[in-house]
Amino acid sequence: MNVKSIARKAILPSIAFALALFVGGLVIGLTDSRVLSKISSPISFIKIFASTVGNAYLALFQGAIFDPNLAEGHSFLTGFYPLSQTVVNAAPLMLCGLSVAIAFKAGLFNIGAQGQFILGAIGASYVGFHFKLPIVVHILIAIFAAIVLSALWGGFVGLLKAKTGAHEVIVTIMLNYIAANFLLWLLGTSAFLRPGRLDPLAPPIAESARLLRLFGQNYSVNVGIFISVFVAFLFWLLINRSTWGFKTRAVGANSSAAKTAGISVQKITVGTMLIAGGLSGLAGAIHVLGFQYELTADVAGSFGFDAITVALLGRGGPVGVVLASLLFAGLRVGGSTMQANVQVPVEIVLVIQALVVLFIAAPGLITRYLKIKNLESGQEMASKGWNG
Amino acid sequence: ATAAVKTKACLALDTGGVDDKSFNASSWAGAVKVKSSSISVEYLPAASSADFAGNIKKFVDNKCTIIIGVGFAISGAIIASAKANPTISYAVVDDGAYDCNADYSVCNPVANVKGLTFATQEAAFLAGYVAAGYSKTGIVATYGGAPYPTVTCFMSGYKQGVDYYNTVKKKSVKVLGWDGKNGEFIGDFQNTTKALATSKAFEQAGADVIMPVAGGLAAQTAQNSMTSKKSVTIWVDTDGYVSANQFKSVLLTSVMKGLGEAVGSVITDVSKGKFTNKSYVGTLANKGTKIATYHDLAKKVPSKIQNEVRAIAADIVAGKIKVSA
Amino acid sequence: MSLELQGITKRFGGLVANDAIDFAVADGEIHAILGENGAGKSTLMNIVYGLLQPDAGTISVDGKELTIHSPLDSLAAGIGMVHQHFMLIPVFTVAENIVLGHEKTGLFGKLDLATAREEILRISQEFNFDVNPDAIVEDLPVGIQQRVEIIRALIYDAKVLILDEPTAVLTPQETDELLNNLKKLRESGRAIVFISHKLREVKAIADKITIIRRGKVVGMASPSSEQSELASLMVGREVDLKVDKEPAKIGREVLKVSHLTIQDHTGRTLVNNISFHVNAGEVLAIAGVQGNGQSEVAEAMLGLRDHVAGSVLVDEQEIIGKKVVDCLELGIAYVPESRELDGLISTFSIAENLILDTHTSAPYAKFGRYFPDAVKKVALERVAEFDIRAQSVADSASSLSGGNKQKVVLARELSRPVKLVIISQPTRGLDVGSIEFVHERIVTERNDGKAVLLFSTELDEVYALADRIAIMFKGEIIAIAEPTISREELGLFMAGVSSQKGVSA
Amino acid sequence: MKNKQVVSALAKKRTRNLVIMAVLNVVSFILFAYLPGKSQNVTFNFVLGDEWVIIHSWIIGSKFGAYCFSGLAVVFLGVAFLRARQGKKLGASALAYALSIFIAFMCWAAAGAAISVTGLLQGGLFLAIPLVFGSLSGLICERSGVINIAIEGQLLAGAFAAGVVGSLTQNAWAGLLVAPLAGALISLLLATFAIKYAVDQVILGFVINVLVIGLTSFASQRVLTTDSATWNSSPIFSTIQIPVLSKIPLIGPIFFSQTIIVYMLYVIVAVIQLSLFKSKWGLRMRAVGELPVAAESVGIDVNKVRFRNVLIAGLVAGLGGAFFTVGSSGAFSRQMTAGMGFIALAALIFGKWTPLGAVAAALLFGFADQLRTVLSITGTPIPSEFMVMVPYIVTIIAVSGFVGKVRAPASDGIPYKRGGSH
Ligand SMILES: Nc1ncnc2c1ncn2[C@@H]1O[C@H](COP(=O)(O)OP(=O)(O)OP(=O)(O)O)[C@@H](O)[C@H]1O
Ligand SMILES: Nc1ncnc2c1ncn2[C@@H]1O[C@H](COP(=O)(O)OP(=O)(O)OP(=O)(O)O)[C@@H](O)[C@H]1O
Ligand SMILES: [Mg+2]
Ligand SMILES: [Mg+2]
Repeated sequence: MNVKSIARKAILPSIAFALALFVGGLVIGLTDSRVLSKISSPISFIKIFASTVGNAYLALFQGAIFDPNLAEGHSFLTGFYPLSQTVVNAAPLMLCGLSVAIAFKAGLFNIGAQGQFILGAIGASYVGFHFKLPIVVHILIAIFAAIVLSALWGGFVGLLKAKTGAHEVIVTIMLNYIAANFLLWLLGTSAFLRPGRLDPLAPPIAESARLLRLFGQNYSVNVGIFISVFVAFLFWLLINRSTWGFKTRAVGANSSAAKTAGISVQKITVGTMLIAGGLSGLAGAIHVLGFQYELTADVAGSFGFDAITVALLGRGGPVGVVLASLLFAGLRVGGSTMQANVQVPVEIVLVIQALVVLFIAAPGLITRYLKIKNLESGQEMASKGWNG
Repeated sequence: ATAAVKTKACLALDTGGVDDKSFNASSWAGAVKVKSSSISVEYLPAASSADFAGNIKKFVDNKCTIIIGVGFAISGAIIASAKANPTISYAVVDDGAYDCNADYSVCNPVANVKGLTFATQEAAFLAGYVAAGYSKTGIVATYGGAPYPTVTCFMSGYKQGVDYYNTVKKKSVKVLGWDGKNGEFIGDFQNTTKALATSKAFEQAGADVIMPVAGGLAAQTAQNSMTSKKSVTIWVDTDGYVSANQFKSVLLTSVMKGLGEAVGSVITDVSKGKFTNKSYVGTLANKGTKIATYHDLAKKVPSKIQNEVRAIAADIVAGKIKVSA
Repeated sequence: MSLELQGITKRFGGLVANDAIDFAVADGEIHAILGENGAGKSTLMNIVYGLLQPDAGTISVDGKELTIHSPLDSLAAGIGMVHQHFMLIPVFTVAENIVLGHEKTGLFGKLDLATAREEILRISQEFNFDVNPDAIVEDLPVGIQQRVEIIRALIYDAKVLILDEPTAVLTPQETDELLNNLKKLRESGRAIVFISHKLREVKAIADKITIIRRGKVVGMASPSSEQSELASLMVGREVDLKVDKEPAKIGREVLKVSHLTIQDHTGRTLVNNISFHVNAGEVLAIAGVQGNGQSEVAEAMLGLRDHVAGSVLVDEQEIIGKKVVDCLELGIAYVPESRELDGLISTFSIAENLILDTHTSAPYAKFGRYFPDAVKKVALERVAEFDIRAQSVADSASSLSGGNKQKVVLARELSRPVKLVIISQPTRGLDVGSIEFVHERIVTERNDGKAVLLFSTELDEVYALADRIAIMFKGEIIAIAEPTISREELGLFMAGVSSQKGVSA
Repeated sequence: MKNKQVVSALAKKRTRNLVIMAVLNVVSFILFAYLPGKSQNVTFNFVLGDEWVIIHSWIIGSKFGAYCFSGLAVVFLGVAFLRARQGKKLGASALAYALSIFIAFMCWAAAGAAISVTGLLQGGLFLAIPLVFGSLSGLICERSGVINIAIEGQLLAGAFAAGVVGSLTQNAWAGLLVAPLAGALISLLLATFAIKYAVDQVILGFVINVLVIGLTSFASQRVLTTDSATWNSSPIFSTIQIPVLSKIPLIGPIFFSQTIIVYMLYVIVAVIQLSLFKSKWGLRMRAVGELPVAAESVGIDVNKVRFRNVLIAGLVAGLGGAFFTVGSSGAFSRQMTAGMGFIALAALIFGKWTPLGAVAAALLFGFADQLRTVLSITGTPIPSEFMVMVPYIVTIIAVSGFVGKVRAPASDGIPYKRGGSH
């Protein structure tokens, strides 16, 4: 896939993102009491409106990429600390996004990344704190445990779908709740309690199981991001350069034709969900081994859910997912700074995410009102209805 | 006299946000109380535990003089940061903030971290006793949002209070929702419908006193008490008579947790240069935890009981009665 | 009442489906539109009926020009249509289908079906249709479903009645009945547009014949004109649908089906205990009105169906219970009934479609790796061999025309080493050019000593290709006959009348 | 040559279910009746308020009860077996079987405790209310051919609007009035993108949920919590005792001492059930959901019908949202619908896209949830985290074709383009 085609693919998302920011700005401005108080006098209204929204997005930027305040006194580079945070959060998001994307390739809508992430985090952290192993080996085993657990968790969905036709959307949603409660219960068991403590907080990951940090202890950026990008590359290989990928695409595009051609739809369904689960699980592992260092009740944050919007924004392709995950990670990280500095609730990030995806999914909307021709359609990804 | 040292107090909140009607809210309130010309306060919310380290780092970079982590979950991140920045003072709410070795055989306080914990079970014990004494049906109840120790210690103290009442009065008042290790939990702190259904279920099981330990969800129980008139509610964390005045007619009492005060005093200590890492435990003795007066329902609580409660409080302070978490 | 069309033009993207078509039908007249598949017949009628909007041209009824935006307008103008693809809701009862769009409601908006029931009974009396108003449509045989459509048109008393290829789904006998009924309707002074590409019928019933080809009117003809004449007008050149094939060189028994029974997931029996065999070097055609279990049998041959009992032996190998891929391995070529749904993946490139069921074997794959270049290379050869008309093998299959889609499927299936060729409705929706190609291809396979099992509802096709003909009715094979059997006899079998001579199974 | 008899999926499923039932029966004998040590009394109360006839509470020994009802279950199992032999549906016999097993289970689970049966049912209904509204919204959409994953969003929007307006006006009725409009607003989004721009409907629904959760949470933080007295303290509807009916034992307190919203629900369920199969509206709805092109061929504007029905569905769900605020708690809180929209969706599927089916499923889910509460407050050995999972597990079992292969409306989720080739 050459640069040009990527560029063309990027037009629609960019416009969509700009629009989303615009609408988000309206929401921010029109819910601000200071702004509303000026509603009577247009000029000052516009002024304060602009400044409010401007400051909000400035804070967002400072929290996500570069903050001059951090740079002053230190080297210029230290101002990029926020960016490092963005990258750290992008890694697991990327993997979850790929998990959702690969399911899409097989015509499955995997809403279960959240639960699969949790299972992965559980596996990785248990191995991470419970065993004493030499470095590297420890990491590998921890990651392995994570992938196995989460792959089974995801594969179960595929199995249900293949055997009973239970729709993956419902099942994965329910499994997310179940996983969350399972984690909560687990954190209360002696195996996961810190000796002499009762809080739902597992012992910290042993040094030997922590992922290598790239820029010293002050920056939590770790090899996780490289792993994620590499996996994105493997994703591309699997889909475009392997017979398994061929089968997957076939089942996703037209399962009955695939069946007639001797491709086992059931096998692909189960297999794809196994892989999807494993990917989310790997994300969980990278998060606890590379950044969180301990298993908590909300270890999964909202990675699993953001992943869906990431996959949609990334148009289900590895490159798209990589870029989209960086973008949304930035929004998340910047969002909390925004809330802190200008008291704009971080939830606006959800609104922006949703809007981006909406605008992308309906290219008709943009082409129609912005008179932009020959856009790549946003509908590479379609899920199957209840009967599909 | 030299100008007071400018103190910059920074709160790293737990998930749930500054408006969680619970520990985040009261910690922030406590900080705001002591805000002054020489003391500035600010906070950072966390969308998930992934934000903790970053938030603390921001504070360090912003030259905060005291960084307060709210909630046991943030403790690890606080300690890590504290060891890296020995010149800054730290505090953690709801955690002893001990630094342990790999296998937790040795745990030591950190030189610049103060742990703020609360023996709320002591006050809850009193509440349990009052509830038992108040109950006409001989059944009282409690439930939690999620089975965190900071939640269950309320429920546990409450149950012990009832049991104590039973032993001294040779009665058999039953506690629903907590059997000493297991109990009724909503599963989260959002599901108002479930909270309401649970409160109703308690009433139908005969309970006429309910103590919800579930942050904002407590309002559902009080709400239900108001409409059904079949039960009264025991508020927690703050004095509900003040913080949730619309329910005053059904609030038997409140199990208060002096979060705000504790946070406030740490900040003032720092501004006065009197900060120590000696961990603080809120007890009945130091009024770090207590039960509110009975306000409007005072006449419904037999004065006999009221006196006994005072006596028991004294015994707990004196250590004659042991209350476990 | 008379209908007149002037200069009707309709484009689908680049394709001109109707090109300035003029057409008129007067009351008390049956005017046939003759044209091969894809000529633009349905398009034209859908425009008249308001389902499609013309790009140009006018429609006038009784000399009054009217604009038809939706079927509402055409219905109001007294135009009724029996569609090529029935417009009936499968899960509705007959009565519900009839009232849909013209609902009468009673107290509290309660739906009133009573009057509809009476009407239905009245009309089915008149034409002895015997249609039960309360039957669920999907349970009815296609023949009856068509009657429901006719009844609907009559109830909203259509003065102009359009029938789009009404005989495609009928047995010869049913066809005769229909034609008689149409005559009745003509007597009653209605104008009738009769669409078909079957010369025999058109000659039998039409007062006038208009022939269209590639969306253009290429001429008018009288019913008295010769079939060959009509045919060449329709196709644009001399054609003879006779495929010349030398006598079969019968070889060993390749396929042996015994006591095959197939049920659907609700336990309804679709195919009931049938047995037959196919030898190398012969074509066994399974004829019958569509929906009598042929599709199910075909699918069972490839292990595509559950709930199958009995035995299907390919060279002594049982395939029931085998996976689809193993059946393909055994040397079965399978051309499904619907190329759009089961034969092709329309979003895949032509090249990829050419290797759908061989993508795991060399040179396309090795140790699970997949080599697009090899695929492309082979694709180019196939496209040449089967003369598939496409800009590039990288184009998506959806860009292909019907005939070329079919060629892609054939190219894929026949380029594998196979001993048994299973092929369903191979020329459905194709034009004569493609039909000839496909037929020749099938005969070649037969001559190469492969066993060919052909499923077809087109009697012409059956007669053209078959060495033996098995007729299915209601899930059973009621007779296996020689191709010498007469149309009438064959028709009776297709109608389920098995009490007669002929080599009963 | 072999010629095994075909077993249809139905027969397979029947035998499978029979086996499962038999196993369950054995389990109930062993676990509920045999294993428990000493037998304690179980008390079932049927009285809640001041019903006319006071049904006496029913007290039974836990072991004895468990034995009795496990035994009774065996009888019904036998009946079911015979019916299966004749290829009949298990139907009522299976139901009776399930009930007996359930009672046996209750005898075990509630040993030594008192269970208010009426309360249990009342609570079940209470938790089911939003589910019923939600699933009916889904029903109207999907019967019209538009998949509705956005139920959660519709409920949440309704709850928010009702809460805020009710609070600003200090009038619950005002809240109740705007809630449906809010739901319809979300539907407008769904309809526009699904019908006009033919966006994949499952994805669309999901994204709409994210949007609504984002907007309401944002607003509740930025506006509601700043001055909750003005913005977020709505009066709530008090329960209305239907004069005579509410005094009927058992039934009365459950169904006839409820808030106005619930009474509206009864009406809506009845109306939808009747009109879906017996009215012009319903006929056309099903037509465009099954084979739109056929509907168009008789002059029905398919997309107009779909658009309108999606909006109507929004009204229904929005009204259901009002239950969360003006109907029960009075104040809006972030994500207070807590995933009920998705369970409602499951109820719709479990109920095979029929109104009564969906309602029954919703009631079942509500009941399961309330049973969880009732048991865990009377104290069960099962950890609470697992008890919380019950409704989710039930949902998974439900959609796993346990009720037989369910078929959605044929064109559900497929956008309709005029004049498109078929
Ligand atoms: N909706 C559509 N979009 C694009 N092309 C179409 C559409 N409908 C029909 N066509 C094309 O227009 C041409 C005429 O189609 P039409 O169905 O009218 O032919 P026909 O004469 O009815 O053929 P048949 O005998 O198979 O019914 C064909 O090439 C067909 O593929
Ligand atoms: N339903 C459709 N949608 C879009 N395009 C279509 C459709 N049907 C046909 N076309 C386009 O119209 C053109 C003619 O299609 P059609 O099937 O009529 O070919 P044809 O005239 O039947 O030739 P052939 O002999 O190959 O069938 C094709 O290029 C195809 O791309
Ligand atoms: Mg046609
Ligand atoms: Mg064609």
